[in-house]
Amino acid sequence: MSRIAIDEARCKGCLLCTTVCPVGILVQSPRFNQQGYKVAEVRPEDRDKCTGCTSCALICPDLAITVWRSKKPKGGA
Amino acid sequence: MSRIAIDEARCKGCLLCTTVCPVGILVQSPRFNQQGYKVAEVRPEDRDKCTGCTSCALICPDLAITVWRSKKPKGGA
Amino acid sequence: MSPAAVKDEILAFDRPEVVADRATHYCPGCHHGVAHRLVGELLTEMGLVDKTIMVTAIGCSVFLYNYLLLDAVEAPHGRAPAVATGVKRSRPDNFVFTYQGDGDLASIGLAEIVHCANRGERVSVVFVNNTVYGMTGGQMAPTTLIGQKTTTCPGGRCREREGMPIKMAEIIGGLGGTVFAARAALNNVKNIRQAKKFLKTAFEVQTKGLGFGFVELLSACPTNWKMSPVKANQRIETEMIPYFPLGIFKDLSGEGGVC
Amino acid sequence: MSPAAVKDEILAFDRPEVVADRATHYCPGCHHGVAHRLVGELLTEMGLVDKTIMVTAIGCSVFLYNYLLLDAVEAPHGRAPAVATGVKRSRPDNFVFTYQGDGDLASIGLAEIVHCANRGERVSVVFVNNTVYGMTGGQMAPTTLIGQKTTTCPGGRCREREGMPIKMAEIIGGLGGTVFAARAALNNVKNIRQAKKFLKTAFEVQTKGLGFGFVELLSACPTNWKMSPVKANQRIETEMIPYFPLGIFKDLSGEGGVC
Amino acid sequence: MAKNKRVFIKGNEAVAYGALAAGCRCFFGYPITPQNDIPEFMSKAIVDAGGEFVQAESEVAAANMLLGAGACGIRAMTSSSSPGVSLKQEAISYMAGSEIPAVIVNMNRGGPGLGDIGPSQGDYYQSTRGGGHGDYRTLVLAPGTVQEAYDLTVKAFDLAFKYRNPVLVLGDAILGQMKEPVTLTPTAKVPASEGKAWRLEGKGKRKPRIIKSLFLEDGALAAQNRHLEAKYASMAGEVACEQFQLKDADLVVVAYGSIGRIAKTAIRKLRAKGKKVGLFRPITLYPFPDAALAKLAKAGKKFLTIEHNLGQMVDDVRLAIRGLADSAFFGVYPGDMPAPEDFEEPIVKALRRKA
Amino acid sequence: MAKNKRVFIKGNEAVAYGALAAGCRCFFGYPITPQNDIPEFMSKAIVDAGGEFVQAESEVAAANMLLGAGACGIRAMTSSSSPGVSLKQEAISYMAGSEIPAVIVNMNRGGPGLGDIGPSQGDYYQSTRGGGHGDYRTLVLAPGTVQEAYDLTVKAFDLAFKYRNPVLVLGDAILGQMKEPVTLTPTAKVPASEGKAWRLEGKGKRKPRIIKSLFLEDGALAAQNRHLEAKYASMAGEVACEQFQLKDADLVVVAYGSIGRIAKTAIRKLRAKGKKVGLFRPITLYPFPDAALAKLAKAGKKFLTIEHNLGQMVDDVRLAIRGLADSAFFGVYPGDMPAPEDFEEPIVKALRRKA
Amino acid sequence: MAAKKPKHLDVIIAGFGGQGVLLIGNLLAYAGMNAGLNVTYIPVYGAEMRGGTANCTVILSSEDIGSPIVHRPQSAIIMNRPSLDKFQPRLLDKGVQIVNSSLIEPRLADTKRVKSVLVPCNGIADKLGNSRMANMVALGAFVAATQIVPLAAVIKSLENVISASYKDLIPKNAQALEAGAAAAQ
Amino acid sequence: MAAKKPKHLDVIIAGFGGQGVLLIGNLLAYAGMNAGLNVTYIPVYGAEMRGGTANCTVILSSEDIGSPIVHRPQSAIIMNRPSLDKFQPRLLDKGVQIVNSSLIEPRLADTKRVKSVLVPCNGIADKLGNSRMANMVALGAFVAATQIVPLAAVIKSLENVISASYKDLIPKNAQALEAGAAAAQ
Ligand SMILES: Cc1ncc(C[n+]2csc(CCOP(=O)(O)OP(=O)(O)O)c2C)c(N)n1
Ligand SMILES: Cc1ncc(C[n+]2csc(CCOP(=O)(O)OP(=O)(O)O)c2C)c(N)n1
Ligand code: SF4
Ligand code: SF4
Ligand code: SF4
Ligand code: SF4
Ligand code: SF4
Ligand code: SF4
Ligand SMILES: [Mg+2]
Ligand SMILES: [Mg+2]
Repeated sequence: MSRIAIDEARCKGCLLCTTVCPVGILVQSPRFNQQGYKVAEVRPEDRDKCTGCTSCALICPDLAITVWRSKKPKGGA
Repeated sequence: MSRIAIDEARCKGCLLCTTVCPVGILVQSPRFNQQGYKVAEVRPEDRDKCTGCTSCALICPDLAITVWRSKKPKGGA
Repeated sequence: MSPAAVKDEILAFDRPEVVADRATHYCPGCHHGVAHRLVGELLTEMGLVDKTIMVTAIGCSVFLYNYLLLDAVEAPHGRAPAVATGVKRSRPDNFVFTYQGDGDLASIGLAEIVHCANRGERVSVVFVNNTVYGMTGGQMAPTTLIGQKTTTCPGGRCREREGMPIKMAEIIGGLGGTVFAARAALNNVKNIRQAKKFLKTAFEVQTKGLGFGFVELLSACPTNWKMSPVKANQRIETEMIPYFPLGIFKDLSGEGGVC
Repeated sequence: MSPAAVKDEILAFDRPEVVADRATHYCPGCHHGVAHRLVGELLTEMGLVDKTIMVTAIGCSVFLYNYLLLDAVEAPHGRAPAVATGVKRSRPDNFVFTYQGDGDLASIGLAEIVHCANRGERVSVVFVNNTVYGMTGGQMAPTTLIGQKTTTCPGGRCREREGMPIKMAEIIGGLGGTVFAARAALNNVKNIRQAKKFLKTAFEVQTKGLGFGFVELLSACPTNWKMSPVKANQRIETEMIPYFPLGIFKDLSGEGGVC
Repeated sequence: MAKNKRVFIKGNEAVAYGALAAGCRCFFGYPITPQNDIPEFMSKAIVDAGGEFVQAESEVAAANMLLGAGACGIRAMTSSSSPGVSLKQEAISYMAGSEIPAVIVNMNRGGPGLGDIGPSQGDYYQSTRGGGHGDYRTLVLAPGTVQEAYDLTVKAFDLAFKYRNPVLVLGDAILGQMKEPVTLTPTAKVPASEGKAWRLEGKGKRKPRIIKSLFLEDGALAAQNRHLEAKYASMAGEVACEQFQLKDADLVVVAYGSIGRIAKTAIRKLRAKGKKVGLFRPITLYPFPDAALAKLAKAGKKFLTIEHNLGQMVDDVRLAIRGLADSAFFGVYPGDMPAPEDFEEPIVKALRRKA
Repeated sequence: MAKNKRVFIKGNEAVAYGALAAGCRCFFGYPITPQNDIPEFMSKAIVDAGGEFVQAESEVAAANMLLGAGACGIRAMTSSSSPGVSLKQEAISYMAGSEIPAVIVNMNRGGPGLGDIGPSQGDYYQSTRGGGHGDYRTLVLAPGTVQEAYDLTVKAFDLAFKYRNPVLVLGDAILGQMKEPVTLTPTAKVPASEGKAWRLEGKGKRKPRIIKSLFLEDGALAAQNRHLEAKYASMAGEVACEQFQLKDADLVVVAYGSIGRIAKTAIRKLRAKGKKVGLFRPITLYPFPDAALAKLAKAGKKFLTIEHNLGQMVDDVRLAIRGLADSAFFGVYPGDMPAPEDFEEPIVKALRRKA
Repeated sequence: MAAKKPKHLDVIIAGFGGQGVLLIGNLLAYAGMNAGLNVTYIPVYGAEMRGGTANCTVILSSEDIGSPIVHRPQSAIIMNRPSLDKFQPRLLDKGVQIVNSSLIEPRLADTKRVKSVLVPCNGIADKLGNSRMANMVALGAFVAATQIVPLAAVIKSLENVISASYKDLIPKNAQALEAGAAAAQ
Repeated sequence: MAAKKPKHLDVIIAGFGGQGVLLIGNLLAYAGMNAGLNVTYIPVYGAEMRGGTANCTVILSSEDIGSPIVHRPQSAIIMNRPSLDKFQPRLLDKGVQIVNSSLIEPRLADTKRVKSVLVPCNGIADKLGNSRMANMVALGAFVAATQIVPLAAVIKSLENVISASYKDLIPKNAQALEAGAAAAQ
C-alpha cells in the first residue's frame, strides 16, 4: 500500500499539493500548526487511495511530504 | 571641371583616399607636413581627371579634402 | 519525523541529506523551496555534494546556505557570476553554481551574467524568475510582465515607460560561451520534472568541462503577486509561459561544448 | 583654407559647421573621424544641431566635444546610456545621443546599454566597434576577434579562455524597447554611405518619439591592430564583416515604434 | 500641496515629500531596504506631479542618470542605502568634479558588506571624506527628526544648485522608518532661470557647453582643484548644529542624527539627576561645525562623541578642538539597537574623567 | 625566478613581479591608465606560471572575482587606478565584512571624476577610511620606491592571509611609471595549508562553510563588528615608516609614497643649507604610525605634512600628535607635477613658524 | 496622570503579525498629534520581513521627544504570549500594561511590580462581531487606563488610519475602542 | 666630475617621439646600474598618448635617490628644437647639454650660462649608415662630456635594451656611441 506522511510542522498550508493529487485525496485540514498555517492532510478514510505517485511531494515547496510506495503492484497489498 | 583640395596641415597621410579614387589620381606625395605626416596629393598633371565623385572626401577620416564639382556635365568645361 | 517504513514499502520520496532538515523562511507556496530541492537532489544524484562550492545571491534566497548544506560564499547583489568566476578559476576541480533571482541576475547583475556566459566559464547558473523583487517588498523587476502591478509600477508595468520584460534564457542562449540555456517552470509536476532534466544537463555541461550552463525557472511569488499560492501557480501557466516560452534555447552539450 | 570657389563650380563636399575646424588627436586612418563627420552631417541635415545634447564616453573619442560643437556631458566609462537616460528624461524635447566604443559599451557598460534599449529610451546610440580598447593602449575588448592579438591576450584571443566576440547589434535588436538596430562599417565608400543611412534612421526613430535607435559601426584602429590604415580597412572587410554581418537587425521605424 | 499642512509620516516619506516640495523633477532609484518607501512613493507621486521616475537597472546607473539630469540643470535625486551608495561613489566623484548639482539620500544600514538592515552610522567617513576617488567634498546634511528629513531635503536641492555640487542627505534605518508629525511647506517655484548660466539644453545660438571632469591640458586639473577647494571653503557658512543645554554643561556630548536624539533623552535623564551635560548635534556633517565646537572647547568643557559605529565623526570632533581639548568616544556597534539607557553610563564616566 | 636577481623595472612591473613572487595564482583586472602594465604583464606571466588571468568586464566584476578567489583561500589580486577603485568599494566592504584575504592595487591618478592620468594622492581618504560603506579597514601599504613596490606587494599577500582582510597597495602614476633597479627575492612557496581552517573547497566530509557578511540574527552583526574591531586593533604591530635625519631635526616633514621621496630631495638640499629638517615617511597608511609621530611630537618638534592633494593624511598626523603638537600642511594640486624645488619654501616657512 | 504637569508616555505595542498592533500604534500616535502632543512612532525593525511577531513604540509628550526608541517602556499593550515574555520584564516599575487575556493566561501577568490590566480583547471583539478588532479593544483599554489622550480623540483619529474605502468600518472600530475602555475601568 | 667624491647627475633627455630618447634614457640608466650606481628613470607622463614630443629623466647617484623628478636638471640631451625651447632655460647654471646640431640651429644654444656641446647627431649617424642612431651618437657625446659612467659600461649595457631578435644591431649602436663620444671631445 502506498502512502504519504505530511510533516505538519513544516507544512505552510499553501495547498499546492491538493491541486496535483491524481486521486484527489489531499485537502486542507481544519488544523493550524505552530506557525499558524492551516495544514494539508489526507483524511483517514482516503489513506488507502494513495497511488504513491509522488506528485504531491514534487510540488511541495517545503519538503513536508514523504511518500512510500508498496513494493508489489498496486492491487497486491 | 571638378577638383579637390587637400588641406595638407590636416592630412595624416593615411592614404585611405588613394584606395577609393575611381580614376586613381590620389597618391602619396613626397612632402611631410608639420605633424610629420607624408601627405596625399593629386599630381598637377592629373588634376583635370577628377570626377568630383567625393569618394576620397567620404573616406578621409580627417576632413582634409574639399571637393568641387563643375556645374555642367563633365565634358563641358 | 516520518512514520517508520513498513515492510514491503520503498521510500518513494524523501528529503535528500544535503537539504537541511529545517523550516525555511519562505512564504507559503514560494517556489524557491522547489528550486532548492531540485538542486539538492541533483547534487546528490550526481555525487557532487562534497565538491560543490555554491555562490549565493542577494534576494529572498539569501539564506540558501541555511537550506543547502554546502560550502558557500555570499556574493554582493548581482555579482554572483563574477564571484563564481573567481571561485572556478581558483578551484577548477570543484563544482560551482550560482543561484540568483531576476532582480539580481537580469537587472543589477546583467553585465556579470552576460560576460560570465560569454567567456564560457565552466559554471552553472540557476535563475529563479518570479517577475518581481521578492526580498525588498515587491518592486518591479526587468522580468515584470506588462500590466503587472508592483510597488514601483503601481499602475502596472507599461511598455512605453518601462519597456518589455527581458528574456534572459534567450539572451544567454545567444552568447558564444553558452553551452546550454533553457527555461522551465515550477508550477506543476510535469514542468518541475522538465526543470530537473534541464538542470541536470546544465550541471553535466560543467562536470564534463564543456562550458557555461544556464536554467531559468519560472517561479511564483504569491506574496508580492498578492495571490494565493494556487492562483500564483495558475498565473505562471496563463501569463508567464505565454510570454516566456519553456524549452531549450541552446544545447551544445552533445557537441563537445565550446572547447 | 580651401582655394576660393571658381565660377560654375558647386561645393560637392565640405566640412559641416558643427564639425570643428581643427586637427583631431586621432591616429592616421582612425575611423573615429569618419564617424564624427557622419554624425555632424546628419545633425546638420536634420536641423538638430541646436537642440542636441551629446553624451560622450571614455575612450579614444573622449574629446568628441572638441570636434562636434554641441552641448555635451561626459559620462563615466560605460555609463553613457544611463547619463543619456537622465538627460532625455530631463529634456524630452532635446535630441540626445551617446557615442561609445566597444570597451565602453560592450564591456563595463553592458548593463546600461541593454537596459537603456530595453526601456525604450528615446535616445540614439552611435557604437564604434574597433575590436580593441584604443585609448588605454590596445587591450582585449569583448569584440576582439578570435586569434586577434592584443596587449592582454598576447597569444591571440582564445575562444576557450575568453569566449566569443560579442555581437551587440544582434543583442540590442533582440530587446523589446529597441526600434532600430543595425550594423555598418566605415571601411569603404559604400559602407560609409550605408552607415549614414542607418544613423539617419536611428536618429529619426528618436525625433519621431518612437523609441531607441542603435547603430554599430565597424571601425579601424590601425595603431593597436599594428597595421597600416589601408591594411586595417582591408581587415574590416576580410575579418570583421564575416563575423559581424552588416545590416539591419530590427526596424520598427515604419510601424510606429514601441509606443 | 496645501500651505503648511501637517502630516504624520515616516522619515522616508518626508524625504520624498521634501523633494517634491523642492521642485524635484526626476527620481532615479533602485530598491534597497530600508529606503524602499522613497522610490515606491515617488513612482506614483513624482509622475503625478509631471516629473519622471525611473527604476534604474542598478545604483551605478541611477547615479549616472542623476548625473545626466543634473547636467541639464534639472532638480533630480536618487536614494539608496549603504551598499547601494558604495556603488554610486564613482559617479559622485564625477559629479563633484564636473560640478553637477544633485541630491543623494543614504538611509544608512548596518555594514560592512551586506551587514543587516538595521540602523547604523557606519557611512560617516564615506559620506564626509568622499568614498570616491580624488579630492572632493559633498555637502552632508544629517536630519535628526522627520521634520528635519523634510526640511533638509528641501534645503539639499537649494544647496546643490547654489554650489553646483552633489549634496548628501544622510539618515539611517531609524529615521527612515519612524513617523512624526511634519509641517509641510508650500512647494517651491523653481525659477526657470536656475542653472541658466551653465546647464545643457542644446546649444541653440550660443557657444556649446561642455560639462566634464577630464582636464588634460597643462595645469587645467590643478586649476580645477584649486577652484573646487575655494568652493568647498566657501561652504563654511552653511554649518548648522543643535546645541542643547550646553551653557552650564561640563560635558558636551557630540552626536548626530538618530543617535543625537537618543543621546538627548539620556541627557535629559541625567540632567534630572543633576548632571551638567549637554548635547551638540551637528546637522551639517560637511561643512562640519568646527568653530562652534572650538568655542565650547575654549570654554573648558569636556567632550564625549557618541556614534553608532566604531568611531568616525570623533575624528572630526578631535580635529575641531585640537590644541584645546580632546574627545572621549562611545560607540554602539552596528547591529545593536541603541537606546538612551545605553548612553547614561558612558556619559557619566566621561563627565568624571579629568579634562 | 633566479635567486636575488637584479632587474631594472617600472613600479607597475615590480607590483606584478612581487605578486608572482608571493605566489599569486589569480589576477583579475580591467584596463585603466596608469597601471596597464600590470594586467598586460600578468596576462602572459601568470598564465605561464600556471595561474589564471581574467580581463573582467569591469572593475566591479574584477573585485568580485577577487572575492570569489579569496573565499577559496587562493592568493589573488586586482589592480586599477582611482575611478576603477571607486567601483570596487562595495566589493571591498564585502570582503572586509566576510573576512576574505585579497590584494588590491591602486595606482592613484588625478581626480576627482575623470581628472587626468597623472600622479595624485587624492585617494588617501578612500584608501584609509574605507570608501565603501560600514566600519571596516583595509591594511594600506604605500611604497615609495620600485623596490618597495615589489617588497610590499609580496608582503601584502602575507598580511592579507595573516588577517583574512583585504590589503591595499597604494602607489601613484609616478611610482607606476618610473624604473629603478629591483632585487627580486625567491618565489615563496605558499604552504598548501594556507587558509585551511576556513577556505572553501567543497565540504567533503566536514561541515559546510559559509563565507558571508550578512548577520541578521540578534546581536550577530554587532558581534562581527566587535570581532573586526579587535582584529583592526591587532594590526597595530604592522606599522612601518621611514625616518630620515629626524634626530636633530626641528621640523618633521611627513609625506608618503612618491611625495615622500621628492620631499627627501628637498630636505637634503635644505640640510646642505644647514636647515634642521627631516622626513617621516609612513609606509603603512593603515595602521598609521601614530606612536612614532607622537614620540617625535613629545620631543618638541614641529610638523609639516606634504601631500599631492588638498590635505588628507594631515588629518591622521594631527590626530596622532593631538595634545602634543599640530601639523602645518602643504599641498600640491593634483594636475600639477611636484618637484623638490616646490617644497623648499613651504618647509622653510614651517620651520620658521612658532611651535 | 494629571492634566497640567508635563505629559510624557511611552508605550510598546506588541503581538502577532496579523493582530494589527502597528495600526493601533499609528492610531494612538495620531490621537496624540491631534490632541496637540508631540509624538513619535517606530515599528520594530527586525531581520524578518515576513511572518512572526510585530511591535512598535509610540511616544506621546508635551515636550519635544528625544529618542523614539525605548528599551524600558512606561507602558505596554501586550497582545500575545511571546510579547508578554519579551516586554513584561522590560516594563518600568509601576508601569502599566494591557494584557490580552483572551490569548494569555492571566496568571502570567505580573501584578506586583507593574500594573497589569487584563482585558479579554478577542473575546470582547468577538462579541462585537469581529474578532479582528481585538486590537481596538486593547487600545481603548489602554487609553482608559493611562488617560494619556481622551478616548474621543482616538475615535476621531480613526479616519486618519482607516483608508477611505473602509470608512464604513469606523463606527465598528469606535465601538470596539469604547468596549475596551469600559473593560479597563 | 671627479671619480672619488659622491657622484650625482640628473639628466633630461628630450626629442621627437620617434627619435629614441626613451631608449637612450633606459640605456644610460642600465649603464649606471651596471656601474654600481643608484639610478631612476621616468618617462614624461603627459596627457597625449600619441605623437608629439617625448622626454625622460634619468638620475644616477652614488647615494640613494630621492625625487625621480627634476624640474631644473644638471644636464640635458636635446634632440630637437621644441625640446631646446623647453629645457634649456630650466638647465641649472653651469649645466651641460648635448645639442643635436643636425636639427637645431647652433646659434640657439646658450653657451654662456650653461655648457653646450653641439653634436650633429643625425649627420654623424647618417655617415655611419643609419640616421636612426642619432640618439646613440647623442648619448655617446653625453657620456664623454659628463664622464658619469665609462663609455664601455654604456656599450656593455646595450644588450639590456636591445631585444634578442635585434642583437646583430649592437655593434652598429656601439659604433654610434663611440662616434658621439669622439665628437664631444
Ligand atoms: C547593491 C545592492 N542593491 C540593492 C540591494 C537590495 N536588494 C536585496 S535583494 C534585492 C532584489 C531581490 O530580487 P530578486 O533578485 O528578484 O530575488 P527574489 O527576492 O525575487 O527571489 C535587492 C534589490 C542590495 N542588497 N544590494
Ligand atoms: C571606470 C574606468 N575604468 C577604466 C577606465 C580606462 N579606460 C579609458 S578608455 C577605456 C576603453 C576604451 O576602449 P573603447 O571603449 O573600445 O574605445 P576606443 O578607445 O577603442 O575608441 C578604458 C578602459 C576609465 N576611464 N574608467
Ligand atoms: S503520492 Fe500521489 S496519490 Fe499519493 S497523496 Fe501524493 S499526489 Fe496523491
Ligand atoms: S504543498 Fe506542502 S506546504 Fe503546501 S499544503 Fe501541501 S504539504 Fe503543505
Ligand atoms: S573626388 Fe573622386 S575622382 Fe576626384 S580625387 Fe576624389 S576620389 Fe578621385
Ligand atoms: S584620407 Fe585624408 S588624411 Fe588620409 S591621406 Fe587622404 S587626405 Fe590625407
Ligand atoms: S516574497 Fe516572494 S519570493 Fe520571497 S519568500 Fe515570499 S513568495 Fe518567495
Ligand atoms: S588608438 Fe585606435 S581608436 Fe584610438 S585614435 Fe588611434 S587608431 Fe583611433
Ligand atoms: Mg525575483
Ligand atoms: Mg574600442
